[in-house]
Amino acid sequence: MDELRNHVKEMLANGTVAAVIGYKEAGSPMRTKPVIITAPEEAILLVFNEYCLNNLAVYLTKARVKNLARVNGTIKKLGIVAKPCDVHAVIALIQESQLKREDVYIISFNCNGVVKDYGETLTGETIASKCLHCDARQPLYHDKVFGELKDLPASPDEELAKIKSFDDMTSQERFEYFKNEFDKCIKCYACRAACPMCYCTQCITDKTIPRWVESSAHGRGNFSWNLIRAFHLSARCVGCGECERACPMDIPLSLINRKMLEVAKNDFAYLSGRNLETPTLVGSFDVKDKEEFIL
Amino acid sequence: MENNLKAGYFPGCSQTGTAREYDLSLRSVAEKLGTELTDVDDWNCCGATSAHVTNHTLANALAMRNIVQAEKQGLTEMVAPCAACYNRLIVSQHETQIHPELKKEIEAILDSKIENPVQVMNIVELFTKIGADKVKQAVVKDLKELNAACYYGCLLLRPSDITHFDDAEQPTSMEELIKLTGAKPVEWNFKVECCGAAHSIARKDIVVDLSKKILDDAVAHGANVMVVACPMCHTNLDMRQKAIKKEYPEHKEIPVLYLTELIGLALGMDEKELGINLHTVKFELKKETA
Amino acid sequence: MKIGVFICHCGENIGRTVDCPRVSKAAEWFPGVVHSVDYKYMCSDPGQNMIKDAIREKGLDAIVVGSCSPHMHEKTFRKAALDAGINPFLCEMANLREHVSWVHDDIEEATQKAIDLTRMAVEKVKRNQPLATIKVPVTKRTLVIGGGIAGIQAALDVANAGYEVVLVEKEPSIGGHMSQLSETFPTLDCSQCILTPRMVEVYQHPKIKLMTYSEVEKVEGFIGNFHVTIRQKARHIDASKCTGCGLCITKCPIRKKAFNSFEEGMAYRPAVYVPFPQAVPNIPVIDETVCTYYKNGKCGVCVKVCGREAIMFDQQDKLVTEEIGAIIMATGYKLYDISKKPDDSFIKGYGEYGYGKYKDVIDGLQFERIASASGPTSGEFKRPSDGKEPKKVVFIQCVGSRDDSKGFSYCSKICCMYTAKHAMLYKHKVHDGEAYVFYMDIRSGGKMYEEFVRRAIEEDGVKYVRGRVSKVYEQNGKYIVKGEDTIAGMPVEIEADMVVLATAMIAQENASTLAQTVGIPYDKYGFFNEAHPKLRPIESTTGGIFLAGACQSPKDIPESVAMASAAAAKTMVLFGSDMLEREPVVARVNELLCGGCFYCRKVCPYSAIEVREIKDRNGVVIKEVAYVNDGLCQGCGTCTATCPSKSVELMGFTNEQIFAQIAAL
Amino acid sequence: MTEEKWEPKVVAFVCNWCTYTGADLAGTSRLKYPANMKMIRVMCSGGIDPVFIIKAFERGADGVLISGCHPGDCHYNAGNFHARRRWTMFHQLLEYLGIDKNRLQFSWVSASEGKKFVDVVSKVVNDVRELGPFKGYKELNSEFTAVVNGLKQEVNKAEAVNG
Repeated sequence: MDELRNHVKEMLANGTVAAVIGYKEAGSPMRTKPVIITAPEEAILLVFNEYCLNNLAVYLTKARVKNLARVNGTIKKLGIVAKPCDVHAVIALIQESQLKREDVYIISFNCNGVVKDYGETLTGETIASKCLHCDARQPLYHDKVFGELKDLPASPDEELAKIKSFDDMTSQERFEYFKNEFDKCIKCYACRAACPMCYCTQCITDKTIPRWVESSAHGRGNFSWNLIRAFHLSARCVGCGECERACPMDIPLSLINRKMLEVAKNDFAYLSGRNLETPTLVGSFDVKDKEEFIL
Repeated sequence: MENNLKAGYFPGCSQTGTAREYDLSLRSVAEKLGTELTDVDDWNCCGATSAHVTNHTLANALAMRNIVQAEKQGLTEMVAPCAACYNRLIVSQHETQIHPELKKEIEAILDSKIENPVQVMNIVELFTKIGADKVKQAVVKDLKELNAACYYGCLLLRPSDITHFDDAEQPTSMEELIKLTGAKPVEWNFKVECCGAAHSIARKDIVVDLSKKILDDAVAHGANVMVVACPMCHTNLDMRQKAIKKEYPEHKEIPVLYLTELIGLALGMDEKELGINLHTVKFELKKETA
Repeated sequence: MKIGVFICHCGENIGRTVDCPRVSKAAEWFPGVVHSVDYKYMCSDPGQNMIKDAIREKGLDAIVVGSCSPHMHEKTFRKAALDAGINPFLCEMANLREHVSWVHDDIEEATQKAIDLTRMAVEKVKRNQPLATIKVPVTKRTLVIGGGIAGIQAALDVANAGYEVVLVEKEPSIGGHMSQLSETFPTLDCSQCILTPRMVEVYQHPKIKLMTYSEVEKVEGFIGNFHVTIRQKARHIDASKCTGCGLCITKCPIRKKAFNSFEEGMAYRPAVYVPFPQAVPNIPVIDETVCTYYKNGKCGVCVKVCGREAIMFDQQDKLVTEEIGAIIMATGYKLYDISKKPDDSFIKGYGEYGYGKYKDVIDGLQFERIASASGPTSGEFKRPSDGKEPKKVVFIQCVGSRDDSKGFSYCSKICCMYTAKHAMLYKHKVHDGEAYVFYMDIRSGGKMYEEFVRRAIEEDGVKYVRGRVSKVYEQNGKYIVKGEDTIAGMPVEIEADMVVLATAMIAQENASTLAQTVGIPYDKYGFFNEAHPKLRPIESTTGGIFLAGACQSPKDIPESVAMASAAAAKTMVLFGSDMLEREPVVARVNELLCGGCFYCRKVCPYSAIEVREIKDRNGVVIKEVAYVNDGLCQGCGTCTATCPSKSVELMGFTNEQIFAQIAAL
Repeated sequence: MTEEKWEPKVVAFVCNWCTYTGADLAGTSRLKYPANMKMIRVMCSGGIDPVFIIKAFERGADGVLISGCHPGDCHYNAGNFHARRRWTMFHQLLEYLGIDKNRLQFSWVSASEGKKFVDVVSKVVNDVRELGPFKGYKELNSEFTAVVNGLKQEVNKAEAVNG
């Protein structure tokens, strides 16, 4: 922890970064919240532990945060404390031209997992489900890395099992299931706000000429919103799970996002935000892409 | 020895009869190379010759039953040393993959799902899998006295879209293998020429002519031994040399070895251990090199 | 908005299964429709006048014509709309013939569908915006890629019409494959003799800029306005000083190292060389890969003998950019090299014929060189292995062509003719020799072609055997050709001294890469695609790029020349006006809403999306947004579907229009 | 539309160059296919937004057909390759969310494949006919159901809280 604080302090002091987005304790040692540090002496606030649940990459595209980096007509680096899985989001944002690699200073950790929810001790029971299928506990890209890898509490991947179990259901049963889940939606768009990849200037759902998505929270509007959200994130979603965590109605959005992650993985051997060198799945193609579903 | 290969073994009918020595030599060589061969339980006919020319579904069902048996044993790889067995198994796998209706039909016949996870290998592929390095390390006897003509026949290579094994016209994989033993492969014309196959039984006259042509070309190009990977080829090239001699008294005999026998010799086993004494045309290594 | 609906009977064609009066009656009730009629032939003059009169009299803002496919008459009705004073893009069509009356029998069903389609068109047209055709200027210069006979012909035709031409050839000399040929069918006149004067004409033409030993590296821009980057490979000879005396060539000590590609590998050439004596330009090239100087810095004999100090070992490749209005692709072909098994999975090779293994099994071009008076044997028939005169030669046709399982499915077209020619040339020189031709069919369509083949058979006694060859192998210095005579129904074996394979003409190496560079489609074999197989065989689907010769499909010399002249004529049509008009179906970005993810840029097949920087008052870039270059955009709309925030629209097919159509279902 | 006389409603989104022209050819060749399908022309299959499909279902379509040029034939070189990736993802998402795969079908139909166009349309219409009206989505359209369900849930929740 001290290493992190000292490093951030130094980076701010010597002007390498204009600000650092990080985590600070929130009321209890088992709870954190995001903080933006601009002064070296504030670095003492920073923490990093298994309660750092937020994906801070979401702030990188916000105009107010970007403005912090704009000092005297030049652009300085923005620092971000990112779990290795959050680094995927940073990489994906770079690939989508939302920021430049040289404009962001990634401080990451060799990650030993995070909890599902604040206030719980990290065990096989309480570990976040995304950690169970983590493919990069060490950051793939970073400017500074801290921490040592320890064994991760093991637990079966229930999310995947649940997704697989849908294969045995009929279309109608699945439709019913998701319809009922989507019916809960109140169109608060917290999922969108929490998502680092939802950075559009104006979301498709807010477009009125033409009206793409019915804005009312009724069956049709809910179904199309959730479907379009999932589709727009297909092969872009990095699987951080923030949307589900943000959802006040407990709609199991991860079941859909994870499914689409699996699709991209199985059909194209593609994981979003892993490699700056490879082209993004959307926006590129291979002449040999499979197409057995096409008549 | 670490990283030893474990593979299923589908003997097929020939291995228990006319090609007993092929079975014998394969098992000894495999053991020596630390490869664990597990016989497919309750295996049956591969569906060759009479089956596949009379009843398409039956022939494929026969072959697929063996695959399913292997699958049930948890095998992921399986060697079929007989080229005909190899061909039937791999073709049936292909057929069931591209024809879902046939697959359904056969699944109904076998009362079992076909997942097709078993990779069928021919004998050459088995050695490739074991690894050239491993074979080379195990060689104790240099077979430099042998100028070998490698004969592939037809079933090992064709149809190439399905077998995906070597060049169907100018194969070289067997040559690469026997080079490891010190034997010298000869460059010759009829590596993939027809030996007459099952005509051996009904029309011996055809086989005599075809096989003679193959043997003569091998001899003309300096071979003193032939290497085969198929019991049918062996029958026609070895056993039929008697009939050839009868028809063409000037015929110069040439011994015909199974690939496994040749490798066995290089690994230090003797002719008897490998069943070479059972061949029609006798073969022995020169004693002083022993 | 006042909309007029016009329903056409197309004589009986629509009227028979669609109750047209009912459709027009129904359309009267569609919101916005103020005028609806039906008529026997809307496309006829009276029909069009009916539309024009209605527009003028009823003050219509937009029209919907329910008739045939828009591919048939959209232009007609748009023109009518324009004549009557409304924007032509406020005209939509409902396809009531191809998509209704011709494909449905039930009058009730068909009429209902016709009403639905008309309603959809009405809903769409309500949201149409008046668009203006886009005008772009034309640069009146032509780039010809490839200096074979097709490229030479095209360059000369365009240049003689008074327009400038840049002719790019990747080899050190122009001439192409035709310069390698001995004689040509069906006249047996000497190939070099008819080609060389044309090569010289190109060289001396004031309007032609000849760039040999050069390759096209990048093509940007669009019809009338291409910016082309050409790489001039280093010759290591100062072309402005070289007089072509050839002393360096004769003195170069490297004699037996370099594969002579002009002689198809049957001879060697020095490290400094011109491909053949009549080369244009007659300026040598130093081959870095074999020259001793590049290995150890020694030798330099050429430097010593050159009186003009033209040798430049340190010369570098040069990139040149040219402004071009039209491009003619004339990159030609190569022969299918069957000795290797190419990586492409659908080519299986022909190992059984022993090409590459036996020296005396050769391909068609190698035979041309043997038969050529300027070739490695000075035109005497000597087989490559031992220089003896072959007394029996077997020619095998369709090697690699017309063969689904091992080669290409297509017919290579010229092989029947050149094989007959080869056999004839052989018989003319080796009178006691025997020539056998294995063929599948003889395809000799063309002026004097069939007569030519008959002459080979009847006058010169070439023996034609119908059947395939299964194997060629060597036995005691002879090549045993095993095949089948399907007419006699017998297997045959011929002991030959030499075997000539009529290997297929295939697409030039890297043809597909070049096609991607230039931006034209190509088929699965790598041949460039024409815009329409029958009606637009000279144009590629990309505006301003034309095709000539064997780069499009196998062709003989007269066909290539004809196509080259046609391509030249096409460029002149283009150059006939100073400005080009284009349909305004292009994409437009809403810069206010664009999030700058640039997925549009990644998917755009034409690189038409550019980055526009939005700056604040201090000049600091605060946002980058997409911007569509009208000149490049071809209007596919892939960007619109990819854009997550729907900030880009395709004019004429806006999302609003499509939603309206869906809503009107 | 009354229950006993239900006819499937199928929408096709097709590209201008291949499938639309192929459909024209089907007409010129006087081939027959069911009248249930209505076509919306776009310039390229690459320009078909998946939301169009959702919109079609919202507007009461029982099935949707998407069709463009064969890979390699695209008038715009690569539009259909991008489309193919998009569809690979989208059709699996829809299937996962419970929309039967026969309700949304994809095809390549070239300008010369009038016959194939007819076969594809007939197949899609038949498949959709077998599935019956797309009740699931039509019910979504009833705002009332949604509101009622929402209220029911609230009541249940309240009951749960109050014991």
